[in-house]
Amino acid sequence: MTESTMKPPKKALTPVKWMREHLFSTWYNALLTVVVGYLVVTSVGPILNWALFDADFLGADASDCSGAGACWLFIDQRLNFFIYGFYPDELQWRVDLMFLLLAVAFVPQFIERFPARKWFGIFGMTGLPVIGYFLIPGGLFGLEAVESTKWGGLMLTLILAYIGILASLPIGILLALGRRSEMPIIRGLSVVFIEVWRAVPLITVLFMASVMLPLFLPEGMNFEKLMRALIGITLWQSAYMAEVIRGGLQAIPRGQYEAADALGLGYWRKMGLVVLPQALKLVIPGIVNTFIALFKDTTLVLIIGLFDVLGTVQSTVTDPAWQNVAVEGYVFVAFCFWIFCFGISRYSQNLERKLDTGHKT
Amino acid sequence: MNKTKSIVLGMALVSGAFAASSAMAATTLENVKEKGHLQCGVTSGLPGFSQPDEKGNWTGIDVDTCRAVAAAVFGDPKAVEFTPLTAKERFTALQSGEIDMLSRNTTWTLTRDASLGLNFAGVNYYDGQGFLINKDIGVDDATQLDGATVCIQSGTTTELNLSDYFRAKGMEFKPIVFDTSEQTVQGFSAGRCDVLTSDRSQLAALRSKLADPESAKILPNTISKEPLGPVVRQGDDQWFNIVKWVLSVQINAEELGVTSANADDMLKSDNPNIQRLLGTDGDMGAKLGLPADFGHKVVKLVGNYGEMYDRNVGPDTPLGLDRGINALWTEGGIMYAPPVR
Amino acid sequence: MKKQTVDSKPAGPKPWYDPRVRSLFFQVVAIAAVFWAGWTLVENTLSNMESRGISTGFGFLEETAGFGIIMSLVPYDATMSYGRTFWVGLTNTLLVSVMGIIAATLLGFLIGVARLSSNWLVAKVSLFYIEVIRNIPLLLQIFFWYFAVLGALPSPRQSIEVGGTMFLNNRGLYVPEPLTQDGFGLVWGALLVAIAAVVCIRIWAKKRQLATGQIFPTFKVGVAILVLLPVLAYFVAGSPLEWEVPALKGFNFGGGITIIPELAALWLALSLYTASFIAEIVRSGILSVSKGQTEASKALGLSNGLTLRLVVIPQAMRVIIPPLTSQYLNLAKNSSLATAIGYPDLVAVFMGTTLNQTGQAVEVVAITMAVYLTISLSISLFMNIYNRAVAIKER
Amino acid sequence: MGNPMTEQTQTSEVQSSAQGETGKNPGIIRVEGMHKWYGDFHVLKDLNLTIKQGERIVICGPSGSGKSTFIRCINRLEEHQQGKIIVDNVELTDDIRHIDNVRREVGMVFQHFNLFPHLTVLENCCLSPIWVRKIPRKEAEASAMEYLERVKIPDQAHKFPGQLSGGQQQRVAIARALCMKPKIMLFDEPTSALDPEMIKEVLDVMIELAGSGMTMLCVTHEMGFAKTVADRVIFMDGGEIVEEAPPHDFFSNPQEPRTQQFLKQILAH
Repeated sequence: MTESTMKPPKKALTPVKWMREHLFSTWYNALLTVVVGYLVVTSVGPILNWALFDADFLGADASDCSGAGACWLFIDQRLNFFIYGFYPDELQWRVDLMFLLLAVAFVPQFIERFPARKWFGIFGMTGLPVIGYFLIPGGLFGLEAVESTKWGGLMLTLILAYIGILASLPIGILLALGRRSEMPIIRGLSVVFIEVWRAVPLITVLFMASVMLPLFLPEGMNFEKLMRALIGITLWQSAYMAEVIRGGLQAIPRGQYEAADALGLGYWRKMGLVVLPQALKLVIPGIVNTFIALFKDTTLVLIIGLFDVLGTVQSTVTDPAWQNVAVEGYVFVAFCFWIFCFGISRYSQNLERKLDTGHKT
Repeated sequence: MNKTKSIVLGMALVSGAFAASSAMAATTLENVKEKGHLQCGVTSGLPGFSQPDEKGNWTGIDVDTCRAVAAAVFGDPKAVEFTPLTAKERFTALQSGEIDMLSRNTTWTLTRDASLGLNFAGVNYYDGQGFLINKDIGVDDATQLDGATVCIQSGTTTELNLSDYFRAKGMEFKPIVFDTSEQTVQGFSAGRCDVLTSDRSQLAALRSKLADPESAKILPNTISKEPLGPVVRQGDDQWFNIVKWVLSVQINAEELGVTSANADDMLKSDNPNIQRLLGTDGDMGAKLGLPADFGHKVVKLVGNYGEMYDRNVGPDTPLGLDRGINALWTEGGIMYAPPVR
Repeated sequence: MKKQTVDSKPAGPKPWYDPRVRSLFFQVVAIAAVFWAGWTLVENTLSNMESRGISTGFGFLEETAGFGIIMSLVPYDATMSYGRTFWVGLTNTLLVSVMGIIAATLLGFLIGVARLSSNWLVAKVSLFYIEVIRNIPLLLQIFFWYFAVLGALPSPRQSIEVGGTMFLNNRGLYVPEPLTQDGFGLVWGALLVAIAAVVCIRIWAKKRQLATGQIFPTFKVGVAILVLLPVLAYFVAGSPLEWEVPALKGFNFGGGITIIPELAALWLALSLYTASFIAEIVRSGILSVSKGQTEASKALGLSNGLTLRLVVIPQAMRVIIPPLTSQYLNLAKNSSLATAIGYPDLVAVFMGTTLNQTGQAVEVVAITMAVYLTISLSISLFMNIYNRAVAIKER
Repeated sequence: MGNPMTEQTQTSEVQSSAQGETGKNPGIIRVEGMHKWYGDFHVLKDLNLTIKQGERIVICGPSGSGKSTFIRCINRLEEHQQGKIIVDNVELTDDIRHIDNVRREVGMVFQHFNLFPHLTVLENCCLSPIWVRKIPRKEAEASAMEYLERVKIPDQAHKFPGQLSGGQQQRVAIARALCMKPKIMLFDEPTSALDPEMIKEVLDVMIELAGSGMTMLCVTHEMGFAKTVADRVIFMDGGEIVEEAPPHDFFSNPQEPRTQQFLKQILAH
């Protein structure tokens, strides 16, 4: 094959030409561009002014806010409360340590070539909760105890979402296996469980867990409010998890099952050694997406009176010392959630793309 | 089978992360003692009644009522954990045993007493429903409120009273029902409604939360009776008595002039009423299953009723509420406690 | 196999090695465990309720409710029963769900298509919308629309006016209510005639196509007839429609139709949020139609518009429908967040106030959950039927 | 994939391709000095080719030689960047009206059939006649049935593509293209996605079609087909037309070393 020395004819890519191609290719495109452009330009300016140029960042209290733009000072002053809730100041290093460990476990997952990143992930799923279990509530090893009623803010949001997803994983796996089981009764029970939990709104689940769970339990058996919320979240989440995992199980070709059977593996070995490892790898993006959904849904706990990050903000925006800071508060929370969710969703999209190509070749 | 087992196992694992308090079927007092603290249901935030600060320290008259019970049981007013509850959740939380007592500006009514499985242990604040309006609308009597939009908190007697009142007066109204008092205030200050209705004491508290309290005023009308007090579950008379009598002790202490400041000195008092109150004479404590000096602990560590009132809602607080009918019966009010005898 | 064993039954495996026996055993155990757990639960609950003196039964549904509700589609006042509050809540839930589903679908399709637009600006703005909206919790968005926007609206006396008939203020949007007078029957009649005419035109257009190949613009003509005929009849009958224009009475506007801010905020937030998910579904649905299909269609000489309409969309729909269904389910469930801003939906009215007044948590929550289960199953069923209709037959 | 193939324009006696429809137009397809790039990759290099009405051309070459890209340029599924393509007197430019006109006259059969899975066989065939040619449905269906009979599957008319075998699907695809009554048929490796036993049924249809005087441009590896029906065989490699000759000469006496090597490889087994 002879190497061509010819270069493609240069498409003169001047801005004008680019605009004609991408913005004004037809009359209706031109119209759209003008209308949308107008809307964008007229809205971006005031928003930037409000959020940046006219905003107040420094100062000590409400009087330092001019009122012309956003009063970020309010966020700055209350940041501690938004992150830790009522967690005692002098013990907050424990929470910080957990944040750090969380970052250590999961930031490598975003870096393609990080050495042994798999092990960091495994640590995040196993070691981290164990450390957190001792560290956050305290009460052992000379750590001062901090009751769960004092937990709040971003920290509570993360705890709820993280434990919710971890605890629902094994239940979800069992339910997914149950739903694909050949035993009609097991299958039926799994289907009913999954469909019922998926049909009801989380808020009713939380409400039930929060006030009615003790009615169902034998007298004298009782959990803390946070614990009950977690049980509710976990059961609800496990139904969604089951559906995600079922998708993975279905994607495993029949041949894999048959090969495992042919090797004489029993049901649990077949699933545990052959099917599940493949299926779970396939559904990682799905699990990550469920995690994002759950993460956003944890805000609902404010309705049952837990102070998650939105709850802490809501309870402070009515503070008479600060005026009209509701928008700043909501924007702050929105930003926190957006950063997390957007980052994680990008990660899962990358993963999906990788798995996709991995499949085709 | 495997599934059930795993669910139980999974739950147990999760629950491991949190101290699950459990106890055998026992009396509430035993439960409380075993836990080492009292679990008390309060509002999630109402200045003067129960309100957490940034560090999660609760203050308010309802909070002090709980602290008094803790002081009586443990001799330590700090042995309380507070569960913030919305109006909707409160009774279920008590019925289900999640909390040991409810002290959440709850109105004593027949239905609640009779069919919710609850017992009201007394009254720590006599209240009545009133209206908070924006001064702009130029109304100075509730009878002029025909057609008004009214913000209320969900799950309260106020919802019912409001409806009764307007119906009786042949007036129309539009109710906007919120979940928490924060949201109610937010709705009111956003201009969603002309009127905010609630117990008058709460109105004062809510008004203090407004960005500009001067822009709003409380109408003179009182449209209902709202005796507020602590609530316990039915069927545990001992516990019922404890809560009832801790409150009575506080009221009696005020009547007898015993305060937290002079409680120690009063131990030497030769007034037999004071002696019985403070436990230097008789075995009042034992009858309730409490230490003999529970009265002394309550007054010394939390204070008498008057102190509790002044500290939280009295004229010198942001709420600035006069004693009014909450004054002792000896001073023209209706605060009257049965004798400790 | 030897001859003699043919006659006698082959000796089966020991029962505990027989997969059927094992499976039966597991299932019996499972069902026993479930029954045991259920029974314990009921037993516990009953004994707990008894020992705590909580009343049971559904008698409370007959009792007088005694509280007001701001908005109801069925006639309601405070003298009616708790049973009625249930219907009020249910209809309000259904109203906001249906409105939300319609708006989210329209908006979602629009944005999903815009995302694939050749117009750079439109595509980027759509992308921005999708990435911002779907990564922020819905509850927060509801609060935002409710409190932040509500705060920005004027009080009733400073209402924003549109032609003296429509008013917007922090109590809601007030629009005139049409009251039909005598003679309005003619308009209804005209509408019926128009519908009949459109049906006829469709049949005729098909016939003509069969005969001559001409394609008649049925859609445009049909819309024109549906609009023009009733309008004509309206004027012929002497404008038999009176508009009740909202007017300021006391503190608030009276008369007309009111869209309360709670409904508006909830509807807006639900639609915008769900639309961002639907947009992604639509986009991936359209992208899932293989390039070969568009190529084949173009090679046959079909224009871009026809390719989209006849080839791409019908195939994209079958990819879109299943995830779209779950978005509809989510929207219906998310409407329960109404309780956070005081829109009187089922959760707010029935599981909120009613539960609180009666204290019968178990009954009320059970009814509420049953309702949501029914709604979910109905949506699934409906969408499954549709899905089956558009499904592609495979060998 | 994708090098183009062109023909060496020995036939560049370009007759300025006058008449559109009637009889023997020596240049129904004319390609002149055509180049195409994907980014910086030069896929088609200076292709020149003239195809007369009724001529049957087979294009072959190793994979990646640009055969498919070339054939797809002819109905503008791919754009070329330099040179001219004139089909039926219409030059292919950015003008959509020209493109639509050309596509109406050029039928195409794809390697992977590309039938519309949501329509029945009959609907597949009628879609374009009804919407583009504006033919009454009844007529369109009648003529579609004729073509389905010609490809020997009239009984499958009401089935969906997913219910047919690959060979049947490809025959439907041919019928679908024919329903537009095209002047030119392009075949892009029509048999390479088929099982061996189905190849014959498709080739039979194509041979029959060739016999009817249709102008055909066919990318295929079926050398038997080429020997039987082709007027000319074109060999492409590296985006260039390496050799073109009548089939007899091409197979028995290839001139270029690359052609010889290619033939050796495919005839070896």
